[in-house]
Amino acid sequence: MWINGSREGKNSTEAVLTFASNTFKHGVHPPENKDETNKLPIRQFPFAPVIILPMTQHIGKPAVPVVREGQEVARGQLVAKADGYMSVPMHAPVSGTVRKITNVPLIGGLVSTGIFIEPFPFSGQEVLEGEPISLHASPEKILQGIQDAGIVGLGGAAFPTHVKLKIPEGKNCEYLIINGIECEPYLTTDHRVMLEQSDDIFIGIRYLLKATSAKKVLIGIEANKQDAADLLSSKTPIDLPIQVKVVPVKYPQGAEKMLITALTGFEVPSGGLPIDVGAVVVNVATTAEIGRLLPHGRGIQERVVTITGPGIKKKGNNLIPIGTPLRYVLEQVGAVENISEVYMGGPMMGVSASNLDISITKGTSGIVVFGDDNLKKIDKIYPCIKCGACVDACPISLNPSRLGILAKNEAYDLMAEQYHLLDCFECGSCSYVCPSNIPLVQYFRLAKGIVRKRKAAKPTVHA
Amino acid sequence: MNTESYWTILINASLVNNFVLAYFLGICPFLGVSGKMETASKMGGAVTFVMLISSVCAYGIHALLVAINAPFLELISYIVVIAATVQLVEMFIKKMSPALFRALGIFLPLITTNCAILGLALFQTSKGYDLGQSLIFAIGAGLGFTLALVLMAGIREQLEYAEVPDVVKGTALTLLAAGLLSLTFMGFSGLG
Amino acid sequence: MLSKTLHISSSPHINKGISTDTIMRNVVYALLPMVVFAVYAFGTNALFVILASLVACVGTEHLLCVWSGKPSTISDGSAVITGLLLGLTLPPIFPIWMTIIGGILSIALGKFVFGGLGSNPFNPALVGRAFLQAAFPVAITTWYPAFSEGRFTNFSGSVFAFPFSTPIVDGITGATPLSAFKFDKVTADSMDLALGLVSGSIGETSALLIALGGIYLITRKMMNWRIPVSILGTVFVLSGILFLIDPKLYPSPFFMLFSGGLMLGAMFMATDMVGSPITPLGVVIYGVFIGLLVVVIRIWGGLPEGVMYAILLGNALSPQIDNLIRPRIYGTKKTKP
Amino acid sequence: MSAGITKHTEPKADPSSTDEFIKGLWRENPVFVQVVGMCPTLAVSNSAQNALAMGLATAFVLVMSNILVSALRNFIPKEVRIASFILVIATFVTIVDYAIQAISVDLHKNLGAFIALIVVNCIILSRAEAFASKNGIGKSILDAMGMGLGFVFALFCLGAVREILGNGTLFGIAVLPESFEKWIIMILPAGGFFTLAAWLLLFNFFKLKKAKA
Amino acid sequence: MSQQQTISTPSTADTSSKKMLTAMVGIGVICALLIVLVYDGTKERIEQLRAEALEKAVFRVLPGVSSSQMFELGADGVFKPVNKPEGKNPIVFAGYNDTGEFLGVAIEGSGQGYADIIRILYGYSPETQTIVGFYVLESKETPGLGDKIEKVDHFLANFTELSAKLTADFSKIENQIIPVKQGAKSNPWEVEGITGATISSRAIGNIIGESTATMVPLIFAQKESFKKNPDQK
Amino acid sequence: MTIITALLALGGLTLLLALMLILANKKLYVYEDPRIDVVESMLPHANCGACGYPGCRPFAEALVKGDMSPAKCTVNSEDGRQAIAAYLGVDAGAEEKRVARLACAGGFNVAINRAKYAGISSCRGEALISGGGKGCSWGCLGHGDCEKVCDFDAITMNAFGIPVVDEAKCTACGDCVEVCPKDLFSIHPVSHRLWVACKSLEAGDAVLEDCEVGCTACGKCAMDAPNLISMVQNLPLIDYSKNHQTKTPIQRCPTGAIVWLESDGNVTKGPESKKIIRKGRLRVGES
Repeated sequence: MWINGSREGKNSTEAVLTFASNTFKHGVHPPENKDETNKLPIRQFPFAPVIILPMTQHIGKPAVPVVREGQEVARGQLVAKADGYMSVPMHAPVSGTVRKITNVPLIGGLVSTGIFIEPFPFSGQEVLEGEPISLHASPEKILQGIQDAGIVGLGGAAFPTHVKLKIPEGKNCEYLIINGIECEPYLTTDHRVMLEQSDDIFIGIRYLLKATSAKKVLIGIEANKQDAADLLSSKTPIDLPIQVKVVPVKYPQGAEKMLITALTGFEVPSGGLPIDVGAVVVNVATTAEIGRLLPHGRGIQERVVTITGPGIKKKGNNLIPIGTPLRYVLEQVGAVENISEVYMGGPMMGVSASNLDISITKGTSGIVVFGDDNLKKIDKIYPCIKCGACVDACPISLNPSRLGILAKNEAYDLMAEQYHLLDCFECGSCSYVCPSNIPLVQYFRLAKGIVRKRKAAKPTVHA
Repeated sequence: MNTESYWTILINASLVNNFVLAYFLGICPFLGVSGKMETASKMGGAVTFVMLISSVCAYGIHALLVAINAPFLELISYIVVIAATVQLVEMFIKKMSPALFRALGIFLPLITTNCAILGLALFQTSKGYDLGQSLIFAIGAGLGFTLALVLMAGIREQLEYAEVPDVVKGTALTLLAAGLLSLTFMGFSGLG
Repeated sequence: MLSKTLHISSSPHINKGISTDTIMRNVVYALLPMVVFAVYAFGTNALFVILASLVACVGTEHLLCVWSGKPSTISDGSAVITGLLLGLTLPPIFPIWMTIIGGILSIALGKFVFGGLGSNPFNPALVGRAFLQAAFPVAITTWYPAFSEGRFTNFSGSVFAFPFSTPIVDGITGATPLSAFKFDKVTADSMDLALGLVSGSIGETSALLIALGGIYLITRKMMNWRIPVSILGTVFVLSGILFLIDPKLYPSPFFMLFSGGLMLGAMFMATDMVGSPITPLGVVIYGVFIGLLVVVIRIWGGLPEGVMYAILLGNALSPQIDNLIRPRIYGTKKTKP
Repeated sequence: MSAGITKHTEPKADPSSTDEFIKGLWRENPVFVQVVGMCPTLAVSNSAQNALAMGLATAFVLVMSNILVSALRNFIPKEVRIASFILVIATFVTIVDYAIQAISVDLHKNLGAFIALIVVNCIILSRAEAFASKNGIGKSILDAMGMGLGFVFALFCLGAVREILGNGTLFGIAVLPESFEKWIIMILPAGGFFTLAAWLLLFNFFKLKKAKA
Repeated sequence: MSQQQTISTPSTADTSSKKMLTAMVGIGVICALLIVLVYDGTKERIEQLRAEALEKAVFRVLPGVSSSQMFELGADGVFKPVNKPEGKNPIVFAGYNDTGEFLGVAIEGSGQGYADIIRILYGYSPETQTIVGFYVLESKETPGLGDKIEKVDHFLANFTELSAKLTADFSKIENQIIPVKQGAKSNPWEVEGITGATISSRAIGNIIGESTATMVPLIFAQKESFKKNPDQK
Repeated sequence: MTIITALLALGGLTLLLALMLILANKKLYVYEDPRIDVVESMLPHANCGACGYPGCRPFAEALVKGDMSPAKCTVNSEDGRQAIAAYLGVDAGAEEKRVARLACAGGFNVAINRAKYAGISSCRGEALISGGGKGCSWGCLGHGDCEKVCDFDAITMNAFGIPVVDEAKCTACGDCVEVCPKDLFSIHPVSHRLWVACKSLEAGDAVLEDCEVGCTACGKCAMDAPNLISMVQNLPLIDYSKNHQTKTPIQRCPTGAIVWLESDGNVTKGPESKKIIRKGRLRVGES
């Protein structure tokens, strides 16, 4: 199923194509299921009858609406401003009328203020442009431009990109790593972006280089996207210090820390950031978005979303306006009658939607739908038999078996103190391999939340 | 009057006739302190240490009592002298090395009136060991005690998070595990 | 359309698809050839012993679940394995009533009291076996020669001894190669041992079939190959060294490998996931420890065979191993524990 | 946690003498309920005779030392309390040791060092400390007799089971048919652990049943 | 401090040292008196019982004996009659019949058994140069299994006439006594074991084998010195 | 002769021992107020922390020091408090009993579930998965984490999966407040009997779609008691600093979201509130 990367690489004649000597430790090989969509070009998606724009689409403070109910807005117009540094603004994805501003549900189960925009009947694709950011602008200016464009990590984390790109004082950025790994099964968003928006990617890299003053650019691509790697390395501008690196297929290679280890061999210290080893990782779609938006001073209004899974009739990669309701998306692509589970994101780390009234947000990298028939439900949970499969799978060498038992018994402090709970980034490898079907990741997410809460409220010791 | 080799004494005291699992000596601390691995190993160390002290004490007292022809005072002198000596050592450690005291000292009062200690003294006398043999015997017994305690602690730490039936919870569970451990130690029979 | 209820669950939403009962089922498959061979080698008596053990284990598991008001856990297959393994480690003419006691205790004492599957500190089958060994030392060391005449028609009086009464051994008994070596310094032919042409416990004689079963599980990734390899390797190397020192006093390493329950223990009992450490390095330490004990007990101990005790001691040690051997966490310095 | 709430509502009323006596037998049985004095309990309970002898020896020491401690309780300063108790106990243990030797050398051999180890049996020191040093002689005797008999009873329960199953006999008299296969494990150390565990399970079982009802 | 009056705080630092001293020493004296009383009272009977037990053992391993005398092996290799064992030297017992005739020597031996050290006593007759009796003094062998060494007839029969013949120059045993498995005895110096108690029975064979190898030549050489029964001087 | 040896030996031994103990007694004595032990023994040993101290002993120390009044231990019986006060010679103090209150009434007979949840059986676990399957984002998930965490058996889940607090048993320790992922619990003096049993920030039909007993933010209660109640974020906010011993606000509530909690544990709803007669579970997805 997974192509032996090294042999493939040697056959390739491209000069800059090299292989990572290392990959990261452990990891899993889930079935990829990418073949159904990775050949399909990106398709423009129509406007929904109503666009619901939640103010919390990123990590950090929600944006603050700057429009009133009843106001008319143009596509690309700023509708909400960032609330401080750890926040990004929102732009209207469509020209239309603001119908109401009220509470809307979010994928995570929380509720946030949302702007309801009813598109004009014949709203076009033209976008309101702002002040362009020149490639020769200062790093600060570029970062400000990135924030003003409302750009967040499009790989799924939705972390404000300008915050990530800000190199702390005293630190140097050696490597700019462009993440084109896309290790999640089913998803082909980044794959299509690399194939179809390579020029934007290179422009984006120029902005990023300027902003971070990195010495080298490494583009990490898994061996199952050889065509994208070939294309990018053949189109690499000669003046850029870019190296396209093809790495063996393995989950969760797309995770920042794993990717850094795979490409450079460095390990990001526990509790630290990539910049601690001189690296900054940016998703390839984010890079393309920077390259496309900044020269025109635009804000982000749409994103590429892979819609796939056994429950979808018209699978494909779609350029969907942000704020499009999930229900409308599924109706357009034709979901099967007995739709059962909908994940926003891939099947390994994506979130179950409990409600079809949520909207596509900046962080939605894919929608995977399962119907009743094709959902292989193993609902029988066995006790942990300490088989060690999770230990062999965990990319950060935790002991999920022990952690799971401790979590079940609510020994959260012990988990954090002795078993490095907080290093877990919930990649799901342990649950994926668990023969006893223990919801390990859910336990750990719960435990992490509680430990963080307790840490925050430390002073009072409570029996 | 005993010609057992040091090796035989060591293996016998630590494995074949483990103080806890075969002689049932020191069951109280075994049941009480084997809940956590860390305390168990510290307790083991402390017991071994006290065993060495009491072994020397017992050897001295025995010689003295033989000299003054008063064997009937053996038991009472053992218990009193050992208790007193351990107390003295405790104070000494407290003064000399607070770190060592924290690691060992808190267990010392617990150990003084422990049948493993007194048992050691009585056994070495009845077996007629000389000083060297007594010391080896003490080390072996201490090691055996530590081994049993630490193995038990490992098992119990795991069981802490198991869904043990209500009926079994508590001492019964520990005893069952101890029984199985005792069964396991039968494999060492005939060694030495 | 699209009004149907959604299902929500935590990520990841896909699973590798190997579940605990699949693993258990495959272990049973791997054990079946040995059962067949054992019945062929030792006759109907052996079949009765295996069946008794199987029924006792599965029945006890079911009844205890019912009694404690939990759903029955016999479907996970662990009780079947325990039953088969216990049966395979008993002598061919072991009384049925003792077998049943062993089976009941395997499940009740070895597993149930500690909270069921996954919590048992020791391998349940070996707990039962060790109890029987301590309770009925004579019966459990009364062997029956392999491939004897009339083994399919002759029902041993020992097997069908009246419950709680002393078994009366009729006919000939055989010595195992290990006891023959221990007490008379007679070693058996390695080839006979490998093929299982010797006397011994029901399922331990054919080293070849056991190895095949093990390899089947290893290739299906349902067994940790490091455990049998490290146990057998340690025994081979250690006894090899001893053999080189004095071939008269110490048996050949091949004899050590193929005789007694070593193969069965290393492949199917030491590999019990619950009782073995969880990390790759920990597992190797565990294996070496067991191998070491097997050699020590067999050569210097009082008993001819030490595999059972070695594995039980390995089980007892494995929490310690797990505690001490922890893989270095990604992004931490090596000095931290 | 919740159990603790009712803790201090114990009846403060003066318990009757019979209560003082009965509590040790059942409600506060030193072995089955308090789980103390395990070493001799397990070590010498491999036959009913040994168990009984050991139990009686312990009970004797318990009673005698309780009497002496109770009599001297106003004379002993607090600081040297424990040391004095140990002295008193060791004295009576020595006495018992010689007494048993004078009765039967074989019995003494069977009980081995465990006679001497009565000194460190937690029951005795704890009764001296918790009861005799605070109560009058009469009450102390009752308390000691109750506890002592409770200990004897527990030891006998263990010894009887172990001897019957392990040897087919009770007090050396065959109680099971000749053809009975002896469960050797019962007279081995492991059997001691298992038997005691089994008794505790029985106690727990009834306790839980009572709690549910 | 006024509030403290309400509770019975045991006075602490103010107890005088003198009171503590008198209390302790007083109790010590009481204890000493009690112990000595009992010791003196039981001493005679205990010694008598012990002697009886030992005599019984000696009589068992030396058939026909009715009185015995303890001998101690000095560092110089010479046996001397003693009444009480002193130090660490090996002890043997010479046995005499009613008429005071020397019949043989009871020798103590010990070695590792299955569970612990086994201590045995065996009788040696210099006359016939054979082992004539055997008795287990102390063993912790598994009851019902290892303790067959004290009970099984065919095993005990080994020791009615077990050859401990010396070489022609009487310097060492001609054929060391060795254990063999049940039913395999073919020489008079072999100890036939017990199936089912193999380890324990072999241990006995080995203990006797090792013990005889050192003791028998010494005893045989000094057999004359045992002949005089000091009791009948 | 033996008597003399014995007397000398044992006498010497005890003398030595006594000397040592005297020495130890003089050198190593540490004074601790003995009253702490006594007071601690008078406390309930619940170690619940409701008094603000990590356990009963630190509380006892504070009592002895006079930093605290015995009444702060609300778990203790009145007699117990008086006993401590009498022992320490201080005033027992008066502290109104406080209890935990739940701001949701949406049992599964009245509130819908949009999605079927599979995973660990705990509210906190379910809340992680898209906030849980419940239609109302604010509502009780009903796995009973609060029931499990309560050390005093004061919380029981009723027939419709909603926790009910036993006022008599509740010690206001705050464990349920901490454990509820939807923050539905809060600690209130028992006298706060006028109570809003809903936390939904939605208004109007959006509320009723998910739950029949939710607050629709109609504002009738605020109109009837304008000084006492104000509407904040689509919910009535009761100003408990005013006189709140009145049932007026509940009279016209159409859903029964604002209620009167009786001291016997019953809940009184206004006469105009919709009657709930359904006993069974609402089908998942139904509204």
